[in-house]
Amino acid sequence: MADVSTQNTDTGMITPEAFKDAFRWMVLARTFEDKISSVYRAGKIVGGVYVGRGQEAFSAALAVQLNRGKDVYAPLIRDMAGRAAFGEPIIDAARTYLGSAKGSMRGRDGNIHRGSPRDGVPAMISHLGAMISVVSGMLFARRLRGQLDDCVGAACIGDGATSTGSVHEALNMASIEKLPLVVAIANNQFAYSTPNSRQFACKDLVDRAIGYGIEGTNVDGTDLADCLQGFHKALSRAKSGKGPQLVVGKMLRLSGHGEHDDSHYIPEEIRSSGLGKDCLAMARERIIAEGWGNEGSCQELEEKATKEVEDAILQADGEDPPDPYTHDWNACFSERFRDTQPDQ
Amino acid sequence: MADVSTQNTDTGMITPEAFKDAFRWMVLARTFEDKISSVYRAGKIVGGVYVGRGQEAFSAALAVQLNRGKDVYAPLIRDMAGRAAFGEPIIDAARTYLGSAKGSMRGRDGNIHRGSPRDGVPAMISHLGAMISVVSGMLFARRLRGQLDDCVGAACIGDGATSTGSVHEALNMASIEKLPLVVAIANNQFAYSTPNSRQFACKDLVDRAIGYGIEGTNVDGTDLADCLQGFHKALSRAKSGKGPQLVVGKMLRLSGHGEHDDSHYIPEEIRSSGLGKDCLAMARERIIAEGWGNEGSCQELEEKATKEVEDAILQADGEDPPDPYTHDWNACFSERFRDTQPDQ
Amino acid sequence: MSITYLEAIRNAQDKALADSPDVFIYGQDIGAFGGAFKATKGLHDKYPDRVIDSPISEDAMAGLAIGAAIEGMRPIIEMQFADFSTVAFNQIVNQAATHYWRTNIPCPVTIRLPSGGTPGSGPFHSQCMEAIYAHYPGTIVMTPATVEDAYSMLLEAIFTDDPVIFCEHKYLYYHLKADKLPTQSLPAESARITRSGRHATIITYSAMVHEALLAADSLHDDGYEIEIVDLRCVKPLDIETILGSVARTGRMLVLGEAFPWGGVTSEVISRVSSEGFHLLDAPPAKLNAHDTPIPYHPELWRYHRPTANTIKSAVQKLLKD
Amino acid sequence: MSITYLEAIRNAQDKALADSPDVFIYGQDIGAFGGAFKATKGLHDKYPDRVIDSPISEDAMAGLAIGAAIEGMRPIIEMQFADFSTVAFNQIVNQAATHYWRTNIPCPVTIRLPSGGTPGSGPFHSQCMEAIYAHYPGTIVMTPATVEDAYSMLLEAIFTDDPVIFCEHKYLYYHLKADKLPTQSLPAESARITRSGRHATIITYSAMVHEALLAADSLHDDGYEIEIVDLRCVKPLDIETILGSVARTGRMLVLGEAFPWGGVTSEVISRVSSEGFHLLDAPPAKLNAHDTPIPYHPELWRYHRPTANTIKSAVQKLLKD
Ligand SMILES: Cc1ncc(C[n+]2csc(CCOP(=O)(O)OP(=O)(O)O)c2C)c(N)n1
Ligand SMILES: Cc1ncc(C[n+]2csc(CCOP(=O)(O)OP(=O)(O)O)c2C)c(N)n1
Ligand SMILES: [Mg+2]
Ligand SMILES: [Mg+2]
Repeated sequence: MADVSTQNTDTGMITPEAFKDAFRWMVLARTFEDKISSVYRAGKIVGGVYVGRGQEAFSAALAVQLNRGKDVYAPLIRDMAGRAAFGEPIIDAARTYLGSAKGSMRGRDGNIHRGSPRDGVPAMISHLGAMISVVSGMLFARRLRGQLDDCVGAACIGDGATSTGSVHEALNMASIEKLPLVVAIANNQFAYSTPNSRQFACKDLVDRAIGYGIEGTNVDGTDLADCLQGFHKALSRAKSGKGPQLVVGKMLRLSGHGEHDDSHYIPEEIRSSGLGKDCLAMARERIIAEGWGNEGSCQELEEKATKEVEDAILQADGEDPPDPYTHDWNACFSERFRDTQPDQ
Repeated sequence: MADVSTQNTDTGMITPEAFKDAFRWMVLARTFEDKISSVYRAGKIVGGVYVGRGQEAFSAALAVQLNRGKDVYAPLIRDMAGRAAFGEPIIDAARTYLGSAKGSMRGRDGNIHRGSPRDGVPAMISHLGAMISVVSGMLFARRLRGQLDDCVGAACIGDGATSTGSVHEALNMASIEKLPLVVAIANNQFAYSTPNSRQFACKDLVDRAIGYGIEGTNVDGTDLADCLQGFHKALSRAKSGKGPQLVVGKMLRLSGHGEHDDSHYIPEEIRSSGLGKDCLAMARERIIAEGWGNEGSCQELEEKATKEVEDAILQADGEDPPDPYTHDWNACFSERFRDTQPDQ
Repeated sequence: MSITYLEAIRNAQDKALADSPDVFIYGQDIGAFGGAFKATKGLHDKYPDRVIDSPISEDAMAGLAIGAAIEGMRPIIEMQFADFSTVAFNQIVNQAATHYWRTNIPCPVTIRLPSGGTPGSGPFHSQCMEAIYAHYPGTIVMTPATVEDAYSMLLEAIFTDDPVIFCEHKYLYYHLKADKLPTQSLPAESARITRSGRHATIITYSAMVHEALLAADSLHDDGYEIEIVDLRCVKPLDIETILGSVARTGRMLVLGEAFPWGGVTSEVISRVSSEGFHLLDAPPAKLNAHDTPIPYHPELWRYHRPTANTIKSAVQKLLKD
Repeated sequence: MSITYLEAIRNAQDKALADSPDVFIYGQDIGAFGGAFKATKGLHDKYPDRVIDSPISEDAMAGLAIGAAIEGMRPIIEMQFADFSTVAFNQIVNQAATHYWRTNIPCPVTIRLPSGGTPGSGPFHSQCMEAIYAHYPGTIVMTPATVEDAYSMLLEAIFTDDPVIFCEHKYLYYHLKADKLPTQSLPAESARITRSGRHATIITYSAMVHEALLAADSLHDDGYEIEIVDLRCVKPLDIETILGSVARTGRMLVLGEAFPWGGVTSEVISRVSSEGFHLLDAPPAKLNAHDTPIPYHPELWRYHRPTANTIKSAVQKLLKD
């Protein structure tokens, strides 16, 4: 278990405040995703629902240490907790899932594909691995403009995405350009149904870092404090000009790939191993054990989250869907280059 | 300098015979490429000429240990020596450069893009990195058919190609499939004009192997014995079920990227360093120094090569170019699926 | 008994695996899990060595298949969604499609692309990429619209000696049912007159055949007999059958779900206009999706793609010309 | 003084870099070396931080440019050859081209594609990929045929807020010369009547404009006045100018160097047949390269692509129809 001192020092120790802050977003994310799953099961969501159950610690630990409006944060499939921690309003998640026209994607894309580039959150495309070089580009632009300061970019991927050529090219390029980039790999043991054993054959995924000449850290993805510390170290290094950082967290995906998937293929053996521990329950226990809070304060937090989530979903559900007849059907920004094809 | 005993033992030592055998192909390759460069400068070749000057040892050392008709060998740009060592008839090189219709590519592709898949030599496409997974597929097929035995596949790339996503995906997949694949990286310090420093930022390229869980070896690409030994080890390991092997050779490209390029951008400092040594001259010196041959026997070899090359080029030059009017303009094998477009 | 379009695809693969030891399937989650859409369900159990889970490496998946095909195998690559084949684009169009031409050695790979829109799938799980692959010399591109075709054409694809891009439509996977699988069938390279008519022809393929049928039903009530040509194979095009139909009706709407610039619809109009100009009694018409990425929201999606209603309007306009 | 097509491209980049600190160029060997074709020669010296050598990573090159564009920069990516952009295909069509539509934030990247055949370049250094990129919503595809257009259109591309695929033709790099660079020019989205005529129109773009001019010269000697429309921008198409020309001549040959299935030629024929059917006095004709990969050998290459001779024959046939 990683060290959590009561003082934030230069050695990368994490304060109880940081721990509790991250915990708060974890609770909110879990609450939201539990709710959205039940909405999905009630048939009220078209398309898929992909949740981050079991990965909230790893996800929140990174984002809680970033600054919205300054840093870049590129979440992936299972980063509801990180999104919340980075300041994404919960209503945007609800709107995007429920298809409100007011969501940031205006009905054009859904669920986890939402983003808000002007706030530093690029909107992911589905093709795995493709977002890392985009984050690099955002940092590269800031540096060229002399606006990089100590800002940092973070990009999240899964174990499966590490097999894409995109990830390789992006990590290598970021290292050559010595960009302040942190790449977080959530190794949740599976890519959809595919286990690590069919995804890579190296001893430890973090060893990929060596091949790019970047620094790599392993953290226990079920342990919030360890995640906080690992990311703290990586972010500090990135900011101090040490180039890209790789942080690999190990945990188990405590859900199906999507809510349509019962994940029967996950062996009981892994489920009951240390990897299968629930980071949220563990963080809660620790808060109580350390006396940073108690059962009551935790419950209060949970109830507040429930209320916030229910309000958001209620609100989004009551909003209008996009209207195709008034919708702006233009793929190009430049009016003079818009196609004059007769309307289809 | 690597050990060359007079006995081939299990420890991977290399015999003088192997050394001399490889040397012979190196001489042939250098002779051919010097000649083809002068033919190019005389304006008799359309398209580019890309030579392997300085890389003959690394190239031949691999291929001389492979068996044509059994193993798979995927040469790249600078593998004239390896091609010859693997049994590619010198006349095919001459025909492909000079545009004879009798070349293996029948005028459809040229220069280094020649190949003969039925002999185990896939015909490269230009897109760097794309051939490794093809070699994997050839091995994979043989294994599925129970015909793999102790055959091995080798794929050659340069330092620049290591930045492609293709190479990453292929190495990772080959490792998962535990294929008997040897990937040879000729790190000649430059990719066209781009130095290593703009190509990767890891300490040692061979460290990429760790990230794939495969074995990696560095060899001195200017030292034939070291190359022979490195590849011997890698090939033995691959054949004995140890999975893919990475062999990285360091040397300098002793030519331009193509013969159109004067390589003015290569700093004198590198040229005069150990990397800039000419592997061919060094191998020749060693043969004489060890008494495995003498000035006379070396000259004889060189004269034989000159004659062979001149004959081949004379022959190819006298052959007819492809005739577009009798040419078979069909991109599909299946007649029934050929397009019925009116002739363009 | 009834069988779905998806089951037909599974059955065709099962038969191919049974009939030839040269066939194998490589793709993400297609092993024990049976694939994202269950197109390979149960096949790993039957052929454990030949139904293989791949890492998420589309470029290397295609490369591996090409290498095996060069050696005489008949690999099938399942892309999890057609959209992800963009990452394997280079291997498909530059390595596979050129291979026979460059080396005289055929490259019999089949690339299965689960294609097309379904509600809520959004811009990256809905694409129709047939035109992209068809543009390149050396490819065959199939777009089956029926359960029977899904079966027989996939078998033909697998045993064809050229690279076949097999665009199977996800919307049809579960929606479309047939009584049984065919034992005999129209060759894959032939188009089919799905419905005969005399006032106009709708030329289309894949899921749009069914939208066209609905539109034709509705136009029938208005007294028009609309002929429907199902292209089946979009490259090569069966131009005789197309021209034959246009000769009968004199009017043609070419209909596709893909993006409007270029593509199958433009190619068909171009061919017919060049080769059958005098058969046309009215300007050829074209209907595609709107020129934007494919929207996620069902309300937008339904408007973005052609539907029975918009097809009907387009035909009505065509009939007035 | 005379200036080549290649120098025009270099000058346009020089001007863009000088005019705006938001412009930078990223590509293989484009720094001190000045690029495989010398399109950036001297620029690294002038703008050392903004003319940057890239590793051989086309996907990441495009990704980096997209990220920078989202931040408001105006990156230019030089692909060493158009053919290698296949490896960046996904980032271009799925990330860049969809970005504005998805997020309302424009993505002003310019992707320079050294395109088209030259003798001895072979199947992988000769391709014309305009149709591939034009198929996708959200792209603008420019194909300049003159020195002046290479200059002015590249400047427009760089300062346009959408992704522009800039297909510059390698055959024209050194062959084509002009006296000076333009100060004023036709907007990039407009086609140009390069030569006026009345017996038939050849609609074409890029290097083929010059083959068409040769054919037209030769037909002039036979008493025919052939109009030539240079599309300049293949997406969007300037359909008014195209229809205007066809209205004058009644006959149209659409000419392109790219592969025959689909593509610009089919799209133009499709548009004109649909929108200007009654302007046509004869079936529209089409001329492309042969339907095989592009051959290396000059003897084969010259036969593979359209030339003044085959264009002339096609027009003669068209005039008889
Ligand atoms: C290039 C590409 N290929 C395939 C897919 C389909 N796909 C979506 S998620 C997924 C599994 C991802 O696994 P991992 O990266 O481990 O992330 P996790 O789902 O476990 O969080 C796959 C194969 C994709 N999105 N992109
Ligand atoms: C994907 C791709 N991008 C760009 C090129 C253009 N290109 C051909 S050779 C070359 C340099 C290759 O360098 P390296 O891999 O080190 O091999 P070397 O030439 O040094 O033997 C480049 C950039 C290519 N062939 N493929
Ligand atoms: Mg995973
Ligand atoms: Mg090199």
